[in-house]
Amino acid sequence: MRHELQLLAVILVITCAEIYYSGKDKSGVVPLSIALFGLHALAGWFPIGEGALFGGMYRTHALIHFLKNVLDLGVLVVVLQTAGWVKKQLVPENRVSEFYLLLWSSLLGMYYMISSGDVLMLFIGLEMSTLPVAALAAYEVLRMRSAEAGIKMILMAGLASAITLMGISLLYGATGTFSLTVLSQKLTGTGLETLGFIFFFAGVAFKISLVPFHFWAPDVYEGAPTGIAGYLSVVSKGAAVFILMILLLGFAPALSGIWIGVLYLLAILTMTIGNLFALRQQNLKRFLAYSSVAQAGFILLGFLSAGQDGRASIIYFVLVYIFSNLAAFGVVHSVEAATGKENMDDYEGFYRVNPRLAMVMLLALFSLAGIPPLAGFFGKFFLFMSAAAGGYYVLLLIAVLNTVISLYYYLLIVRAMFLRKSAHPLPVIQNDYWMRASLLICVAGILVLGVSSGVYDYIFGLCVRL
Amino acid sequence: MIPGVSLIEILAVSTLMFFIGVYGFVTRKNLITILMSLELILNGAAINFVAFNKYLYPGEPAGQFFTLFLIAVAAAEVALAIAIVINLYRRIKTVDVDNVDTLKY
Amino acid sequence: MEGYSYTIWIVLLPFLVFLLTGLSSMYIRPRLAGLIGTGGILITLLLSLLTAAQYFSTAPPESGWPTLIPFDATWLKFNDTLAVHMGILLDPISVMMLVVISVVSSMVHIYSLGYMKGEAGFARYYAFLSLFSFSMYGLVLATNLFQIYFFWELVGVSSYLLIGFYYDRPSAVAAAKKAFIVTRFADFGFLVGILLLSWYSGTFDFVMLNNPDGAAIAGAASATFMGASVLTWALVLIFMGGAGKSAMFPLHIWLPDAMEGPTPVSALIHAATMVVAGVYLVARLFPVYHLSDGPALDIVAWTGAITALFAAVIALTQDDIKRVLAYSTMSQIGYMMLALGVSGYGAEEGLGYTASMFHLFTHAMFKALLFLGAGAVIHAVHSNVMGEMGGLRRYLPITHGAFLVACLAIAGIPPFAGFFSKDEILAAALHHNPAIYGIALLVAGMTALYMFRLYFRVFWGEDRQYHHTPHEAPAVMWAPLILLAVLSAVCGFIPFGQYVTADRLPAGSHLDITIALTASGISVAGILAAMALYRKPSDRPAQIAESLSGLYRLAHRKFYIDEIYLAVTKNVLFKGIAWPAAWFDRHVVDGSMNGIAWVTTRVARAIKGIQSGQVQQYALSFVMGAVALAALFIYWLKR
Amino acid sequence: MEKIVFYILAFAMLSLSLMSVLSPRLLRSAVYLFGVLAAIAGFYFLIGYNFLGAVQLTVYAGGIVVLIIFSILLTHEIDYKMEPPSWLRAGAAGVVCAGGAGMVLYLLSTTPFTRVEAPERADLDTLGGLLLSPGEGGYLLPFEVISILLLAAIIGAVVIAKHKPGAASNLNQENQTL
Amino acid sequence: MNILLLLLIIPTLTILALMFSKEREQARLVSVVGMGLQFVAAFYLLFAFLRERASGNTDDMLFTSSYMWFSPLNIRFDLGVDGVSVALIVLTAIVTLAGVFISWRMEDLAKEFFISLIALATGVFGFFVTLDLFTMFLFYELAVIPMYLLIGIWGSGPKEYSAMKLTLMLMGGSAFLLVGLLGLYFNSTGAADGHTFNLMEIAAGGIPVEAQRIFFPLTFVGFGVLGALFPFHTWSPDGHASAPTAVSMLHAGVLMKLGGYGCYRVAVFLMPQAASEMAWFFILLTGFSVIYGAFGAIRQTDLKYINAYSSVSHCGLVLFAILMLNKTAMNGAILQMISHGLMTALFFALIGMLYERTHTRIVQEMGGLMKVLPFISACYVIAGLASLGLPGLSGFVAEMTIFVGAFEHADAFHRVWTILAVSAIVVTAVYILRVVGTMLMGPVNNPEYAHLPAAAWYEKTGALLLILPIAAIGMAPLWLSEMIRFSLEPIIRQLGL
Repeated sequence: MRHELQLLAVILVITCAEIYYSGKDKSGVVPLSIALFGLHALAGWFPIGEGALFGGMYRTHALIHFLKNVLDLGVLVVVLQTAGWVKKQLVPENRVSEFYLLLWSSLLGMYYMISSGDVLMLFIGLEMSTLPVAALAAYEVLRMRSAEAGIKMILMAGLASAITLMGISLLYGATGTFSLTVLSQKLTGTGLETLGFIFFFAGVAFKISLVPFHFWAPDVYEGAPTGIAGYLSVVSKGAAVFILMILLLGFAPALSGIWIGVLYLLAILTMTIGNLFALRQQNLKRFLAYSSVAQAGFILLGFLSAGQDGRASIIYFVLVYIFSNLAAFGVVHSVEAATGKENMDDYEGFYRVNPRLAMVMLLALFSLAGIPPLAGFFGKFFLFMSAAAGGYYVLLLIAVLNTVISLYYYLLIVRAMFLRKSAHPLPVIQNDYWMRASLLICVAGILVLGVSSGVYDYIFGLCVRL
Repeated sequence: MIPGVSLIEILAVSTLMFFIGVYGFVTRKNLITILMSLELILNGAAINFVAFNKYLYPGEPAGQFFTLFLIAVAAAEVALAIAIVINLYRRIKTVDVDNVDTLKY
Repeated sequence: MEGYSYTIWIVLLPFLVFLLTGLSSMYIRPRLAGLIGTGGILITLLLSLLTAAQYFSTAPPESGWPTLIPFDATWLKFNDTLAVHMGILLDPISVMMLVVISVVSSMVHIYSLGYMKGEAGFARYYAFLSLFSFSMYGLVLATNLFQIYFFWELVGVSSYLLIGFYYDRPSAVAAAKKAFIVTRFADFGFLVGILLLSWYSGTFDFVMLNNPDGAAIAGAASATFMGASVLTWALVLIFMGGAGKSAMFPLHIWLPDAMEGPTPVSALIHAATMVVAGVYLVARLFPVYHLSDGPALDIVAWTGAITALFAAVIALTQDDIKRVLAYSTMSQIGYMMLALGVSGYGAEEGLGYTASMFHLFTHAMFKALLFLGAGAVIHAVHSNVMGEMGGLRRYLPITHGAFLVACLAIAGIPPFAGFFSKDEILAAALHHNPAIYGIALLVAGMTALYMFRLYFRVFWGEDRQYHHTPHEAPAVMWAPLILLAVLSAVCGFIPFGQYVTADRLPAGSHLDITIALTASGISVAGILAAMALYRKPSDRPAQIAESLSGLYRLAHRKFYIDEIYLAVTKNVLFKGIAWPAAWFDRHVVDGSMNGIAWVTTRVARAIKGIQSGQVQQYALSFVMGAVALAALFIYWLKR
Repeated sequence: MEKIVFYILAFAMLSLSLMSVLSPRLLRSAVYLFGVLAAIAGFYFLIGYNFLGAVQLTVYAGGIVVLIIFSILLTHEIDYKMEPPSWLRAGAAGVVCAGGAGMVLYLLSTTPFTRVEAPERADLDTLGGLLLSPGEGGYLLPFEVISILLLAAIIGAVVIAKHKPGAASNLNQENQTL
Repeated sequence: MNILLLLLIIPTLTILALMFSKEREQARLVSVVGMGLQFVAAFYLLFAFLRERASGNTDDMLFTSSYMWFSPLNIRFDLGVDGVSVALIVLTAIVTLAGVFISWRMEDLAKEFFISLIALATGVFGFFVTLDLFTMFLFYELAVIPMYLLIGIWGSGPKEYSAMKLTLMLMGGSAFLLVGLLGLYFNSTGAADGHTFNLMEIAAGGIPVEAQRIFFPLTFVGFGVLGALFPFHTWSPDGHASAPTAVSMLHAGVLMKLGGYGCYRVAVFLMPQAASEMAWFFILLTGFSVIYGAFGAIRQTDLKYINAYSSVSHCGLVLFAILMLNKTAMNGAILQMISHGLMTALFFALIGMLYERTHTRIVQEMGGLMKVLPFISACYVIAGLASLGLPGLSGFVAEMTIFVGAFEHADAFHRVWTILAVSAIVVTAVYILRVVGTMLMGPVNNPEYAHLPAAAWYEKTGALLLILPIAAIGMAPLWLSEMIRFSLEPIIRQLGL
């Protein structure tokens, strides 16, 4: 519970700051927020005991704690990346503190979601992690695209939560309980339970953006402020993956006969459809959206191994994915902030003008594509190992062939940045320190995570229990 | 328990309401009516909780509480959604869903 | 073995000279390179003669002339049984070949100092000559089949380089290419033959293979493939290699074109040494051929006979002096092959073998002489075409004398060298097969005819309009001519049967008077006919040609063999295989790879509509997906 | 008696929701929705969940529907009529909904539910106690969390919907670019 | 420290140093020094290896060491070499150094060029020194990816298309490979604790035959794509044609060897039963591609295409020989890899030099270059002769060993395909001599050619670096052949022959 309280404290301090600053220039809120959140993220690493509170509605142990820390890391990077945008855009509009409040309340929702020992808390956490983000997606109130993104997100989120509710109600009807522990003992896999489970699953799948529950994602990513798109694609998705992992592997082994099939099917669909759409994107944000849809498909492979290695591979991949994807979003963000351009053509000749940013982008894309010796390679490799451990070689082959397609479109951007020369290249982009720091963190993660095995070993050790 | 009314009858009502809501959600042309359909869907699910609680597991008011929180969540959602819709209306002077498809492919 | 260790230098020295002149060819004065090359070959000449003297002066033991292996090193191990050795094998024929090569090569080296003077790439020329000498020595001294193949290819490439010496002449380039590719094709057969033979016998070694008890080749002899023993197949394939190098019909087409090279090269490579490598190969493996007991030797004999006749007919009609000599070479090598083919193994039976080797020896001398002489003529008149020559005996007395000796030798007029060797061949053929004998006799007459046709047209007849008065070549050129003329005149008296026989036992040489008379008679007839036709310019040759127009044109155009080859390669290989292969690769194989990419992008474009931007459609898909998934897993994929 | 009431309520729920979904006039639709929500509240009262019924009535009927009507009035003329959906979309939606409903109902009807007999605890005292109890079966945590959720949602709604001076000029630019 | 580790550290440090180098001169100097050190280290390895062997060390792998990496999955970084890998390491060092020399005049983004080039080389070195499948796969991909940038940025012609095609096809191959490798891992029983990626442990434990039947084709095709296995070879002509000189050299010379080496070391070594069962099918493919590539080369007019198809033919021969599954042929396969590596690198280097001067690669547009560019032309002739298997040059040794080995199978099928493959030597002669005849010989057909600059010192150094080993192997092959032959013992044991 310490984690949640810390964050709540941060939220409260910012609220106070808002009051303190009212009527004044609020640019001071930005460093304050970043510093506070940095402290919070740092403090999160203090070890914590395991146990349950509120009659089992809240539970925690080392792994859950670690997952929250992973999410913190992602949010920290997002906060750093958005700092410039916040200062430039939100401070004049006087909507700074609210931005952070919304962002962090959604993070708080994720904490509760992951820590929930009960379907009710899970549902509330899910909603709480989604609704503020919908507001954030619509945060650039003056842009039509942002409004459209917000409306699409909130409508789809509403539908998803409604379907989830239907599923929960059916599960409740079948078992009479909301406690996950009890539920896991009572589930037997009857038709009604299957139905309830799949409806429930659709809600989580919506957040992970699995095909066919993914349609909102590209539109929202494209329309939302870039930082929020990064947040959605990484933190929000990561949290949903974590909860799915806890639910399926921890609480629904009785239904594994069903969900393995579901995941098998959706993994194929998600990878393939995501890739096919990503192939022909011009807008980089949209492109990254589809790529992250495809990446979600790969993550599903980690669920197919019943052992510790499967869970470890999922968490590890999400961690790696946070760094890789946020690095890419960071570059897109800084280009967009400086020039307003976000099309692939605009990036032609990028390397010759902004070699460092281009290198960051290159590393990020190669990591996403799974090229050694970057972290993404290891992340994907371990996922593939999980699939192979389960004996799903056909799926594995499809997945690996999909990585080839994905490599194709990642290389398209590399092509634009490195191979092409442009008559009208982008100007030299000067980033602020926050953005640089965030990119540095990401690059360090991309480079170090794979080669040094410590992180993986640590995660593996944590995965003893869910 | 309503004397003479079986569980399945209540569930039938809720299920039908749920899917009527889905139908509305998919077919209505106006964002606000879509939100209204969403309310129908949510209420369809809510009735389920209540009915199950009442008919099958009366010992614990878990279903009731769930519905309670559900209503709160729904309220929050609708409030936020309407805010976004109004903002959209400010932008393009319409809340017709057909005009909200500039982001695609 | 002791006492022969210096033989290694016979091989190594030319190689060192090659490296030295080759690497420094850009930097040293041409003259110096020539002198280094000539000096090197002269040393090997001395060493070769020393070897021969040492070898033949030791009286042979009871079992016949010994096989000595003074040097042997493992070069490459294929597997536990098959290993390639590089070594030196001395036996009568290899020592004889040493002498032939070193003598002719030395003469050519010296001769070239004059002939090639002032040519661009003089140093390169000597480098290549050294490379060739190295390869040829390596070839004849080979201890095993694989070593022979090794050097076989090397002489091939030396030949290629030397034919293409004038590389800025397209015809020379084409000729070089043709020579290499045709022989390469033959070597393909050779290689397969080696592979077959070595697989069954487990060795490449000549000593093992040639062992008269036939132990090594028993496996190959007993296995059969398509009606013949594998041994026969192997031997025929090996002979294919020999036929290619020795320009046997139908693999002969490269040799006439090879005359594009400098004339001394023609003398060395395409007359005296390399082209007889095929004969040497068959002789080297003769015990195996003999033991194979199949049609292999008959094929050798008939190939030789047909080539001899065929080439002689063409030689009658050619106008280019070097081409006449080239066809003559083919014809004479055919003779040697024929002799090998009709040979047996014992003292009397083995006459053909001895005769063949003898003829090889004598032919090397007089054919080298002929070429060098022709070179002197060309040097003098700057043309190859007989029509532009005539009456040269007055301007080139030394050349004329030497040339006449050579013509008499090749025509088989006693007591010149060719008479003796040819006589033995005819004798052997008569013993074996009258038909072949008949052909051989006919060829003997034709040889005399075409050689003297050449002789008379070049040295007699009337003067032409020369640009400047032809004059005798310098001493470095005529000295070798004289030396070779002497050799051509006298080397027939060597008692060859004492040294070179199929079973290694010395045999007395004898002269079959009937055959000798018949053959000499026919040759004389040929000479007389030539004299009648060509000594003075007349239109009789043209009339004869007219009356035989069909045959004449056929022979003049070399029986259209080149055209047939061209048609085959162009239409079958290039248009029939290469072009379709390339097309297939571009369009079908590569096309299918591109097709996959194309289909992927097409599918991507085709399905873009499902992301329509309409949130309600997303919702519909969402619900539909959830319902369909549920239905699927409740009703169909239930576990 | 209760049975009849239930059927009346059920009929009201279904018919009104259908009308709400089909009516081309926005305001009427909202009114029908109100009817549905009220009927549901009635149903809650009927089975004795009075607290829930009250909440349903206040939050939904009193809050949400008002909000909806408010927004309708803000964005439309009163006599605005919606276009009917395209027959393709309607057909597809109909098929999916009918299929889904059929499957759910079939599964529900074939599942043998067993009632867990226990004394019912639905009185306001118990509920209130549980809502603020941090222990086993208590709902203090979700109660607190949902308050944060509501707070966040309201902040979000306000930030997005609040009208800003000086926005108009930007707005025009945006419209031109669209 | 393990010397093998040094082979990875030197290039890595070179890359780091390059990142901090400023201008072109500095970058190329750093590269030459780094790769020169690598060259020395490789030869030191060779001598150390031979010394070990001479001192009676008969272990399968020498200089082994093992570093645990991801202990939960038993993923280690295992190092070790045998004669085969040592030979290929030396080859790589030679070709890389030559490649750096040939790229001396790189103008555009020189620093980045050398970084990518050396990154590629690092991948190759890593591939050859590892003994476990995981790092092998890692280095395999590491070696492939820089190709995209190298071709795409510094290439010519349809470079974007070619780069993309090459990368995708090779990665497609690695997709199959990955499945195969994971299959091997999960079917391995050799390690004491669970599954293992270590080659020797897998080999010791064996793979069930049913699993072999599934994973052998995947692995073989996976590696085969890089080894230009028909019909997955089409990346090669386009890729080579578009790549800059040094990249073509490294790619054809070294990178394609990864395919052959992988087929040998992984596919056949670990799955011997499946290999013997399925060899016939791949023999059909590879034997066909030997002759097919050669005929394909005849029709080409672009020098690089000719060489690319020639590589298809020669690399087909490598796989063909490996599939013969006997010691002699495999020995030949390794020799052929080395020989082809050197000679094709030489070819590409020379083609690059010619292109720099004449600005064309079309054979028919050139003529008589022998006269104006004697050094380059002579080297070209040597390369050509090596390619057509002239004795005294390395190609002959390799081809003959292969043919003798292939002939050890006495059945009609093997015989016929072997003879078919042998016949390629004729076709090879045809296209090589056509090029030499048209391009180098004949009259000078373009007056501008009279003023072409002669080869510069760095070009000569590069070319000689390649020619010397070609000749050395060609003349004295025994030590190399024996070194490799001895190292083939384990695979022969595996095959149970």
